[in-house]
Amino acid sequence: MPYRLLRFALQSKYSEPRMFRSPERLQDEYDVVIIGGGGHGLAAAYYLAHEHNITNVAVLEKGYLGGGGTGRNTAIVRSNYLTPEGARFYQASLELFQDLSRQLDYNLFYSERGHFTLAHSPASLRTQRWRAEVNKQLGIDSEMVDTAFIQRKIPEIDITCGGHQAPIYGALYHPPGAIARHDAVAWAYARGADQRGVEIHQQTAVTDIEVRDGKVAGVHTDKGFVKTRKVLSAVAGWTTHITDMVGIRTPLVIHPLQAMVSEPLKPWLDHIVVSASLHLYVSQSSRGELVAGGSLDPYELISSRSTLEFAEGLGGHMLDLFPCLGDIKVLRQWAGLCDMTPDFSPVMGTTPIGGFYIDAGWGTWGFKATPISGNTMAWTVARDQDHELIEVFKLSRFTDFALVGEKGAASVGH
Amino acid sequence: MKILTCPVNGPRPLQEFQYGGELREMPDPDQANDSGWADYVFHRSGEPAIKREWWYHLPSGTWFVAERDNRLDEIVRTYLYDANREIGK
Amino acid sequence: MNLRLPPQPGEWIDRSQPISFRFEGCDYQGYCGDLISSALWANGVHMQGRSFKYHRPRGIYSLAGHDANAVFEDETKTNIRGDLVGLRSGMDLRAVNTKGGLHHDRLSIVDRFSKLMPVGFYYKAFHTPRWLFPHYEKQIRQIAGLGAIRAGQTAQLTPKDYGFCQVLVVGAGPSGLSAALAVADQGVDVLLVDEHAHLGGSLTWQSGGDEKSRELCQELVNLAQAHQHITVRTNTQVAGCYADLWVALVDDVRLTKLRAQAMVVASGVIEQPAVFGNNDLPGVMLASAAQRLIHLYAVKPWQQCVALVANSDGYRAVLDLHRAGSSVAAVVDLRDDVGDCRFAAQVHQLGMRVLMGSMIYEAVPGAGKRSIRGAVVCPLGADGRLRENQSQVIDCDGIAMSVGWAPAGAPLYQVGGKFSYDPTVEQLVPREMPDNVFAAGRVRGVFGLDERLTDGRRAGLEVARKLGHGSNELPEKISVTGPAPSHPYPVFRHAKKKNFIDLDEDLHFIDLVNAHQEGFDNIELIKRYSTVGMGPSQGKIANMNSVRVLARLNDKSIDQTGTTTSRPFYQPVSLEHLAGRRFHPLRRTPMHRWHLEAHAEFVHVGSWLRPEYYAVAGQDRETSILQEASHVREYAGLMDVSTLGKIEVAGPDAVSFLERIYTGRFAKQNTGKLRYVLACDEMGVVIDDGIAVRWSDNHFYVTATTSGAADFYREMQRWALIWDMDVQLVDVTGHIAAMNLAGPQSREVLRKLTSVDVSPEGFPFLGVRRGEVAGIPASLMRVGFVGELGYEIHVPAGHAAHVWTEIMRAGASSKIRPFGVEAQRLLRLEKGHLIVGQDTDALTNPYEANMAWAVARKKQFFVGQRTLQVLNERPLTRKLVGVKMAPGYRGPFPEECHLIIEQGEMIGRVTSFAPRSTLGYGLGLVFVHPDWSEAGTKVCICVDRGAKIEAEITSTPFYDPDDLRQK
Amino acid sequence: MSPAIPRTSPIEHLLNGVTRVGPRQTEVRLASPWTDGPPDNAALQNLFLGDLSSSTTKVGVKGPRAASFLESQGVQLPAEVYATVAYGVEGLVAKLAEQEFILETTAKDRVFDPLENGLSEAPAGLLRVEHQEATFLLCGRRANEVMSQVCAIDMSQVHPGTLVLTRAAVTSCAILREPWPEVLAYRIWVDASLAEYLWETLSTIIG
Repeated sequence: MPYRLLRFALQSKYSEPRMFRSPERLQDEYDVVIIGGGGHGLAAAYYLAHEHNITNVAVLEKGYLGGGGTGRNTAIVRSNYLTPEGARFYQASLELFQDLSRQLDYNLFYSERGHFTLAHSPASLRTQRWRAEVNKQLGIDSEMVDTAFIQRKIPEIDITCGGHQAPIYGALYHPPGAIARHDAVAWAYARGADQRGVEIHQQTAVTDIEVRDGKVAGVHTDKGFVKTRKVLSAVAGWTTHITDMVGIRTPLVIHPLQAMVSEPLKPWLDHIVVSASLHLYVSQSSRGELVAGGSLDPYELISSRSTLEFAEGLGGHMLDLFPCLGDIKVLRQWAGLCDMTPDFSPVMGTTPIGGFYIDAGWGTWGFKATPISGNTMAWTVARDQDHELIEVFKLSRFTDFALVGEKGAASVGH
Repeated sequence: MKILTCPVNGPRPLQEFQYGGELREMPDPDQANDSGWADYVFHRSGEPAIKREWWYHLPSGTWFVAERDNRLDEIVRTYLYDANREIGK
Repeated sequence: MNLRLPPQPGEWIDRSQPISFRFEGCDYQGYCGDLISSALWANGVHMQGRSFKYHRPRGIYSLAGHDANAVFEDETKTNIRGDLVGLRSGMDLRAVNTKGGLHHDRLSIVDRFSKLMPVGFYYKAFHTPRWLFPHYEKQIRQIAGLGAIRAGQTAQLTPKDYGFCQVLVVGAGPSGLSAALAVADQGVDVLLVDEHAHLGGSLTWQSGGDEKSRELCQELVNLAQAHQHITVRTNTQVAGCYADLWVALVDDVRLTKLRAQAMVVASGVIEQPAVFGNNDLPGVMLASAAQRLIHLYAVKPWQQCVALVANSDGYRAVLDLHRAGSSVAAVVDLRDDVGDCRFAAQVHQLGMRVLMGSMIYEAVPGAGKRSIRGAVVCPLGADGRLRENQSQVIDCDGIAMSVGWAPAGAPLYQVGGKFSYDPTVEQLVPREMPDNVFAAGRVRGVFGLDERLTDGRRAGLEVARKLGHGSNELPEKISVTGPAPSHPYPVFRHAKKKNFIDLDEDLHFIDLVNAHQEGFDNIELIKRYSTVGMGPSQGKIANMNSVRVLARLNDKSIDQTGTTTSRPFYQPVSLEHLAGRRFHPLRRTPMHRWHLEAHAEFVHVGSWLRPEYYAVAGQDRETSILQEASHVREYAGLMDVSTLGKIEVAGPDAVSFLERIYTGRFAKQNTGKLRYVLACDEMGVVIDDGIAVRWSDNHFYVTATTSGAADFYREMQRWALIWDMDVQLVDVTGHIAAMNLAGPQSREVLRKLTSVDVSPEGFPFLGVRRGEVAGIPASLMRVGFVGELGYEIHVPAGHAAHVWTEIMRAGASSKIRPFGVEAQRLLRLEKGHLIVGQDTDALTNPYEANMAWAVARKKQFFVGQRTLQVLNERPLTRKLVGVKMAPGYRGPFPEECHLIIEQGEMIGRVTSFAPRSTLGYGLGLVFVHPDWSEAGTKVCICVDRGAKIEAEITSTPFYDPDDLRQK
Repeated sequence: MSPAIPRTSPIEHLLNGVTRVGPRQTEVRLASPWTDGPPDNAALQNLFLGDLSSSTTKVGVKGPRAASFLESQGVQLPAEVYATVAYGVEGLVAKLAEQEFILETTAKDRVFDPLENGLSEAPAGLLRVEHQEATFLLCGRRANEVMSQVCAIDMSQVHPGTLVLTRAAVTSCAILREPWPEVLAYRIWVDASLAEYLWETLSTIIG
């Protein structure tokens, strides 16, 4: 029994302090204004203060902390990407994650489960091997495994997928693949930032951004105007609202991504299972719920409504893969927003507008990048220069016809 | 499931359709400079608005245009594409 | 102990059908119509489960489908809800989530150490040292979770259907019934849905001995069931409401996807508990639960109870209890004044002890907290605080709580309705709704029976008018008066004992206070941090109190505090129901049967099934494939290529259309000839290829790749519209079957079956002809994909099997054999032909693919041209070239997607590779950096287990470089 | 010239019974042979699935000159898109689009021959379209119960004689509610490559 818990028993009054204050009003001026109180924005705030000693920072959140993608994703962390640029970036993120609970002194329930990406065709088998080979070259733990291996690790899986469709040929296996308690990541970064002097303003919406001769001059909010020369937009699914304010064109289109969760169950699935062709990814949370997601909604929409088709489709695909789950009940479904890019890679760094930095294009891979995007964006904002890890993700790559080939031969999200 | 009204086949559940992205005006390839062309190829107007979008009715193979609010998911109207009319819109 | 009462009027159990079942190893008796929980209670089993976190004994609480602690499992199913699932004969149930059984649950000790586990404690421990966490997590996972998944079960294929109705009425209580009747009387068709087995809603259990209401109920039910415009569905929950009134109805066997034109929500209210010490123990339950036990299941809730009330419903419950023989030791009323309440008056007449302005401070637990033996009652001071020093203990084995209600508003929330707090009823009521959705009855704060009937009728007429039926003048919306049915704050702090807000998640009052203290001070944050409302009942009996508590903590109004949204599903829905009968469309070619009989091994390509190769007994896959290929080289082979996309392109603009679609030119293509075609998208990425046949000036016939065909045809259609071209496009992929007859002998085989002149002069390479083959009108094309003399034969699908069989028969003397996809892939590889999607990826342009020759230089426009102009000015970063292994090479071969490494740099990737070819050596295609693309260059491929092997870059084709054989 | 060899149904291997519906001549082929003779009216009235693929034949005509050509051949044409008119022996002509028509008739009927001749020259503005869809017949008073399990639109509300292009069991189909007085019947056209899938699906639903 950890001492920390005994402490609770010994103390007469509950002594835990606020994890983050809620300042009465906005100051007139900040060195940096971060739009978006999700994982990315809060992480950037934390690293600005912690690594660059920039503490006169305001995080503006129109809703509540971690209420966007941070609280709606299925909490998967992995680094088995296809391109060297992508793989390096996410590997750096994964390494930060591995030590994050300690660094922020907050248990993020970062749990390494092992990540399977199932291949249902020779073509997909090739793509997975491509990823495995690139990963190995970069020292990332990734390998191709055969169906026997999959069956051994996940006894309940039906390799034939019910027999009416392509069976499982093999999989890309990524042992460090992990899940974490997504909300906690936002709270822990918020606490860390708050302790270092960052101001976090919830229920504060940005209404416009003041740009004078190509440079950021300030931010209009529903609580008044604040002067600042540096603005970081870290709002993922709401990015097009913000870029519209500063008149930047982007390739971003917003699609909802839905997920659902089962009733709590005893431990049954230790691994993370992803099947692109079955539009399914599933893992079991520490609470015992099966958390499952699917593919993007088929059309652009800036709304997190649920659809029955999604639940039906995912239900069917779950049973294709796990016939024993017939009477397992779904508790709740929900949706989040994904700002998709044509090359399945983020849009990060400096922009044509001085002092306006963008952290977007997070599609279905935003959560796993939380630490590294916060870290590199803080570096970039502090120095007004793109961090080397994210140079390839510049917005200008699209006008330069220099896309990142993350989409590969077959697109695999999550 | 949402209902979308195909100008030819009438109101049908969304399952019968495929989304085709926003209508985009192609610049004259000979006139456009490289970045102008890149803007056409890659950039989209993803901001919240009523968009003109391509939709395809799968059973009948019908392309048509839907004006849709991409935030409320409300379809304002649908009509068949007419090259002459769309130009300059 | 048998608590079954003598027959009650309108009871739901069928005494003629007794049912025996087991629970925790003991045998019990119940009746058909019982819920599991009601049957257990009737047998004196009050402890029915253990709580999620503290493993405290729990019993019946709501008996309305919100009891997440009376949860069971048997050999085949898990997480069976005692107050949702009907009793079935032979059930052998156990409580979930215990160690050592319900009675000797070793984990019940956790309750003692609860102080070690304040809200969110797990965020503050177990993470250091890092290496220990996996150990802790394992323990935590074992303890968490309810039921266990039953391995080896196989999901049933349940039917799933679509439904259509004009008006959906949700809830068959008085307001729902009168709404349904009002609509139906206007000649509008109504679907009346209720989650229970019988119609009548609260009238079936909330009588207070008022026989008139019961008669009225029966009357309404009879009318509804007899009405020609009303269809009734019982035992059916409205699981979710989606866009355009697309509604998920779920019953025991199926999911119905209902399209309604309009909806009346008369879903009523869910009773909410009071918060006091030990308010979770078996014996403490909502008054409505006790009334349900009495009236629906004829079960006596307790011997002697105390009723905690704050509304007239409470007094009605007291009357019900009294009649059922549960003596009521005291009525404890939170209020100082009962207002004008006839039930209260009757209670007074019965001379019962009523303590006004008082509250229950705590329930006194019996042995092991498995029951209660008393209630500690304190008066409330003027400040609304408990006067603990004036407390008294009243003996009882049960406490009935009737302190307020919350709307069962899920359908309204899900269609985008907005609720706000109405202080006159102390309840959230709908304020805004879509214009085809209406609410009636208690869900909108209308409680009086007569008022509910009028309100239902009003809603019915409104919806009828909405659909263009009935009159324009409508009855007034009911405005509510009188004492509020709900108490504004039935929550009281207890110094020592746990006083629960959320029984699912084992959260007590102090947990919310502490979470708030830590900064989780808005409803969404406190929900996520404390997990209030996240449990199996989705907070249906927890959320309202947590909002009231948070509002107090923040000194804000309920509306300022807000409620969390109500997402589907209303009750958990099984994956079986959601999946239903799964549809897996598979496309088969007309020759499918033939392939089957020829022992073909099939591979899924898109939605198609294609023969990968034809298995030969006692011979491995690779050998069979190589043999099929060699056979094509030496004799003749026949391949089913029906899955190729086939598109007719006709009209005055046909030529200019194709010139814009493809990278090549067509103006000068002669009729009766075919050409290779390559298509790019606007990013300049290679997306498809095939051949284009020119039948006449204005009529072409093009093929597309198997998996790309559908998308490509769609894009063609769209471009035709955008370019406003006079061209007719028809996708005939499924209508025309095709086969590839290839090999040196193919001409001889074909000659036997057609009158078409197949001589080299009469039918040269790349020529096309029309004529009959085996008596069937066919299109013949001289192609060379596999690098041999070859004919593609296209015939109507309905006759393809005949033609195929005839060709095989005619070819017998030429040793013809069928060949599959794999052999073709090898043959084309030997010719250096790429496969779009394998040798190209999502960003490959024609220059990289070494296909510059296919891109016409001087051309007005084609899709992707402008982008290619940009890309063409940039240095190539990779090039697709051939690679081969030294003849006689022994050792590991590269596999497709192995990388080429030079000085630790990734300079290339194998896209196709065949270890065994008809040429006797391993060969393939690779993407490699241009500096290494010269023929003769030696490159190093990193194969499995890190081994590095040497291969040589080479020009293609490997086989028959001068293309003599296919000519 | 339509070939002399009869067309093979894409589900040939699943068929082994034959019947006729009401007074009609066209053979309806069935998956199960009827033990005591062909199904009596009662059986037909209730519910069954039949195949017309090999007993019918189709041809399509598309292009600006499609209508005038067909009329010149004495074919009476429906006015509205998706409307149908009777044609040949128990056959029909349906208008698929402003410039596109499809004709279906019994295989024995030679009425296509003159058309085919006219089309084989393939004059400008006139395109012969190959049509090899399977033709199924879902028949009986319980037909709508089956429809409601595969079709997301309310087929019971569709006007007889009007073609509906929709999805059944997630595959694209053209469905025609037969204008027959004595029995509820749907004619279903589905791509030949999907015929076996749809037949199996409908069969399992019918049970």
